[in-house]
Amino acid sequence: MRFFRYLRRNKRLAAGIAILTFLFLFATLGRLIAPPARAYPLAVPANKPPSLEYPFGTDSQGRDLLATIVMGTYLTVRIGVLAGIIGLAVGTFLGFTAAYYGGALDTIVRWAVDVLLTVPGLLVLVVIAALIQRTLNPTSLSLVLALLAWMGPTRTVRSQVLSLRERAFVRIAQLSGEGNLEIIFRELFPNLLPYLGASLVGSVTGAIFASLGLEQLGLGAMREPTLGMTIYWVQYYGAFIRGLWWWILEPVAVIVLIFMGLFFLSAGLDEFANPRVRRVA
Amino acid sequence: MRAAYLLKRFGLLLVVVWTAATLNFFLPRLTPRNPIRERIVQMAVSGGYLEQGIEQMVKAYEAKFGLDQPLWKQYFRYLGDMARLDLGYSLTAFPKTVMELIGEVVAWSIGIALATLLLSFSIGSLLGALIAWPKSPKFLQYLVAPLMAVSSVPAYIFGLVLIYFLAFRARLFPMSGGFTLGTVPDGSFAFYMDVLKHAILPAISVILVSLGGWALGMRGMMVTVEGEDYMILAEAKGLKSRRIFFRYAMRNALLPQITGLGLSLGYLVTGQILVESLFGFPGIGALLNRSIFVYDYNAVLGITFMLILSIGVVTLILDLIYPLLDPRIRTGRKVR
Amino acid sequence: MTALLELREVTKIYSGGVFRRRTTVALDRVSLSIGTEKPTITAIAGESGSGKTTMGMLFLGFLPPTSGEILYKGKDLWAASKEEWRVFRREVQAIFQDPFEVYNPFYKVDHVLTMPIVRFHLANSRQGQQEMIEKALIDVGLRPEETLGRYPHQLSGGQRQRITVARALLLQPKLIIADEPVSMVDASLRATILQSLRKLNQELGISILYITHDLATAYHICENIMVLYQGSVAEAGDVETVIKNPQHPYTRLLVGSIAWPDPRHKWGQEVAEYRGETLTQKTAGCKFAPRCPRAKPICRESPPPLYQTNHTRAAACYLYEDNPILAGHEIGRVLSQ
Amino acid sequence: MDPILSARDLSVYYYTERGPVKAVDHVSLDLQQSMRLGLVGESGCGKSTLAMALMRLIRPPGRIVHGEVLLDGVDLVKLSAEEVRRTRLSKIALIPQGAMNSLNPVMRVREQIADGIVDRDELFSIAEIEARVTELLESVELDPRVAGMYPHELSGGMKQRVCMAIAISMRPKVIIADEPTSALDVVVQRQVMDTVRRLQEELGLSIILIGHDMGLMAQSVDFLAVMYAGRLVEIGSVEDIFLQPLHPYTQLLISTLPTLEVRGVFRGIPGITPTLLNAPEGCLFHPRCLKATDACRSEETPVLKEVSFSHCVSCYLYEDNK
Repeated sequence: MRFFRYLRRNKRLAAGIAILTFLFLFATLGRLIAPPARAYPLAVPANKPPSLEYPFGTDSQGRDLLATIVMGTYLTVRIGVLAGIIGLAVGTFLGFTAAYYGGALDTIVRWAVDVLLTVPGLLVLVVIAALIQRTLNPTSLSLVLALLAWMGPTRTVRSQVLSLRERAFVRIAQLSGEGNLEIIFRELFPNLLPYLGASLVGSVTGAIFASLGLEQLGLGAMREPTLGMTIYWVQYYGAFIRGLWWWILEPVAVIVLIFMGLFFLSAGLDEFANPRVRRVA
Repeated sequence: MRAAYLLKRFGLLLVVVWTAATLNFFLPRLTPRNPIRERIVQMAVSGGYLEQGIEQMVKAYEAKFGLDQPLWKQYFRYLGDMARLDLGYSLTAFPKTVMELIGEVVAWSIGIALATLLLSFSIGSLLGALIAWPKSPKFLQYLVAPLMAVSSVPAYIFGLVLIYFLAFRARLFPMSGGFTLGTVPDGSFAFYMDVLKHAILPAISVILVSLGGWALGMRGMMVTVEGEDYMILAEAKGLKSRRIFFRYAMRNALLPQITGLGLSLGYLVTGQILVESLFGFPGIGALLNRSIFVYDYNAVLGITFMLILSIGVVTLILDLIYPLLDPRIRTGRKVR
Repeated sequence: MTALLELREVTKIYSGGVFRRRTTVALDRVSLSIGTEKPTITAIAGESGSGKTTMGMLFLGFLPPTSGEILYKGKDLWAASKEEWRVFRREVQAIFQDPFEVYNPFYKVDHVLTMPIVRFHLANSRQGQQEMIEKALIDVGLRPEETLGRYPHQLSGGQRQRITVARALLLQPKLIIADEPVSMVDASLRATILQSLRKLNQELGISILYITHDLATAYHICENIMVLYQGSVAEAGDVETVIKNPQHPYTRLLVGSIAWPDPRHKWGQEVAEYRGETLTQKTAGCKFAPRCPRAKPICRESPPPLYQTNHTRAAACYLYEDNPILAGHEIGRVLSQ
Repeated sequence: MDPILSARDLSVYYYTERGPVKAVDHVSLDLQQSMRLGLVGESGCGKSTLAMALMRLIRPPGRIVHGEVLLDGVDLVKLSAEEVRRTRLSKIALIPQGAMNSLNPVMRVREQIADGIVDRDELFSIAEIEARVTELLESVELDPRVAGMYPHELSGGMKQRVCMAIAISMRPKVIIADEPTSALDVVVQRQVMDTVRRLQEELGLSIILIGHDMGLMAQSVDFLAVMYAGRLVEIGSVEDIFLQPLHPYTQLLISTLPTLEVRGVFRGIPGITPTLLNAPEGCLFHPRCLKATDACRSEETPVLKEVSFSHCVSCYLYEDNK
């Protein structure tokens, strides 16, 4: 299949896809081995090191860490993906209309993006989360994150559409009787796919980073076993001093894998979008 | 050309700061219950030792927010306070003001932030340039993959790994805190060495992560620059390899790096806060973490505002420096 | 008789810059009409910045004029109804300069040919559509089996440019705006494409506006020529009259600079006395005055009108002020319509 | 007397994933003292690669596979990187193609002219350099004040003149001009070419002018070499090439050119230029040649032979000549 041949050439994309597929399998098949119910406190005896019975060991609150990490991976990635998709959808719409129709709308969008990108997203999130802290669950957390995930895609889409709009093939499309909507969806959209892909991965990475950040500051979905909360409890219960090494390293390992997978995926997509950069791999 | 450019950048700063102040003003009012009032009641109920301060504080807050006046009046007075950097009182450390709280810890944060930023930016950019430069030693190429891996991970996650191996297992560094508990911060040399020992791990975790980011950014830019026509002419002029590397390649590749610096300030500050909260290093991050923990909303709002303000100011400074480095912005076109 | 498409005293000003309105006058009160009786090939010649591409964009309806009118069959194009615009789109087509930019990299090259057929319902069946496409490709010297089904990056610049000419063949418009159609194509293929353009004109009766900076090819293929300098008409008329015996000082400089591919026709000396590139200060009068060796005081005061020096040529230069003045929109008189 | 610069059986291949691209294949040519040689051919025929090879500026994945480049008797291909660096600009200089961005955008013109001179062994005082830069700018008809300006403040023609000033800054023996005016307007192009000619005569330089514009060649050079698909197919005086072209490709090329006398006659060259990827031996033009014979379709590549005084062609039609 042509796609696999391309993967051999674009090693980064291959690495990204491989890591994320592994995580996907881990999060889905894992649930069969370690049902989510064991990911909540007092489900299993506490502080057990990894053993045959508890492959990932257990934590001080009596959670089976395998179930916790499996559930955590699913929840954290879902938060990121949900926020990223919403961000991308809003960003694509705003980016397209601002760039294609231009005028006042374009200036407003451009200024809004410039301003909001200067303001670090996490700080605003801290304020929001601190105020509505009690009611946060993973879904509402991802909605909050989505509030600040749309600026990146808006800027990428807008700059791409601005450059594509001037291209001669758009003129030829107009000369062939194509209306604005046809041009947007038949001519411009397909060329944007690699950029949309890379920008989606960017927003998902940003959203996951923000969710971990909030949970580190104790503002996440306190009752859910997301990866960020596991890290929070690791510090809260002083896992270091009590030598519960598995409780520390397991969530860290998975988080590192998630971010590396996303990074290689976005690097691979960039390469796909402009192959010239690859020349000196 | 220059005046318009400066006006635009200064305007951006004003709008950023205005947005931050507006968000800080309206967000608490969006939620049905006002957390600040709720907090005062909660502290009053916990009673006892705070008895005599409570009335005075409630009156201060009433006056402060003038809750009886129309919203827009409160809003303008609030903007006035913000303009004078009067962030109001801390709820839990009353009568200290938020500014005082920040003042106590800001030196720590600035110290480590500047050090990590300068180190990671300079080492990262140079490393990235060398990796992309065909004449540099071959082993550098093998650094690309690890740099990529490291630069994708959030700094404080990396910090966890460092704490476990270097602090917990190898006992080389203290596990947390800004200085050994119990020592008196007397400003002596020994004290500073102690602080340095505590600052090593947080600094390394931030440097390693951002170093990778700068290196990869620089490498990409160098690859693009090497394709430019002026590089071919530079070589055709028989220039020495070192001159071509520094004066032609790096000089041009650095420009977008500095723009990148401006754009990533928000990310760097956030990273710093999380690392400080992980290590308990007594900077603004730890203060923010503690304020959240004790529901001191005024402090949380104040700290957020100050951070956004400082980022805006630093961005403006970078925008002022940039034309000095890139003549195309400094001098407009004279000849058609 | 009303012209198919006419620019009447059209000016186009681009404005940019947020704080200080930097305005550039791309076109300054220019008129030209494309008749319906005899299909003609008219060259719009000028250096970069002369406004020739802007003129092409105005003719194609991609740019509204800042002042003056664009008349399509006598009616103001920009006041026309949606339906009239559809007919206009069908009758006025274009061939662009860069054979790489004209193709959407996402689709095969066939997309450029099938799109107009579908949108303008030129064929009643898929079979009919395929036949039309293959016939058009053969007419421009391309073998369908070597061209169709390929992606743009798999074809050479020459092949791609010939496909856009085939596209024009398919649509059989009344007017084609060809903006530098051969400047990015190799010499050997240039002749083939110019041959196809001439065939469009002579066999299918399609008028062509040939926008170029290359006077040699213009001399070869066009009947009329209009020379632009910084947005204004310097000289216009029959191409042989203008090229063989240029009158306006700028046209003389331009013709004198042509590098004729013939060792016996060496560059003369007459170009030497023109002043080189000077900082273009804005002068009230003739725009060429700062560089013109024969500039008179009046040249710097007011812009020269068009003087008709003989029945097939007019030049906007005070050197010929004893000739009758030709109003801007009457320029058609010196061009064979 | 022996030529100032000569290429002997020079081949340059680009090693891509799908095999070697034979950009320059067994090319030999001589450049006499103060001669103006034009190197012409369609895009992708390898003329720019040949130019870069003459200055040993070939970058990976390209490599000079075999052959010699003798400059003043010294073979550049055998020199060490440092030795080649020294000969550049002092003996052989380049006027680049991309006039628009051949100058370092963040460096003043003065410094870009001076650094080529300074990077040699002898030391110069600030005053000496300033005087030299002013003298060079005046020699290319530029106002000395340009020295303090940045490239983006100059027009296309002025940038190209700065590149010329750089090229002659150390009185080289040979100048290679790779399509110096391709990005310029007709009038500016003429003025720039006049300056090139004046400098060539005053300094007695030998020039190789590379380009695809036959008209420019007719006006600017004495001898013309025609390249096709990486090989030299014909070389001769400008009059010989234009008036009595021998090689079928040159004949077709000349016939496509617009002339003042005859209007409206167009004859293109059928077919498309061959790919240089894994190019076979033999004459590469035979698929498009109207006079192709069996010999032409054979394996060996026709050798460049002198058919009349200093007019050589590599084509089997002239095989029976001595």
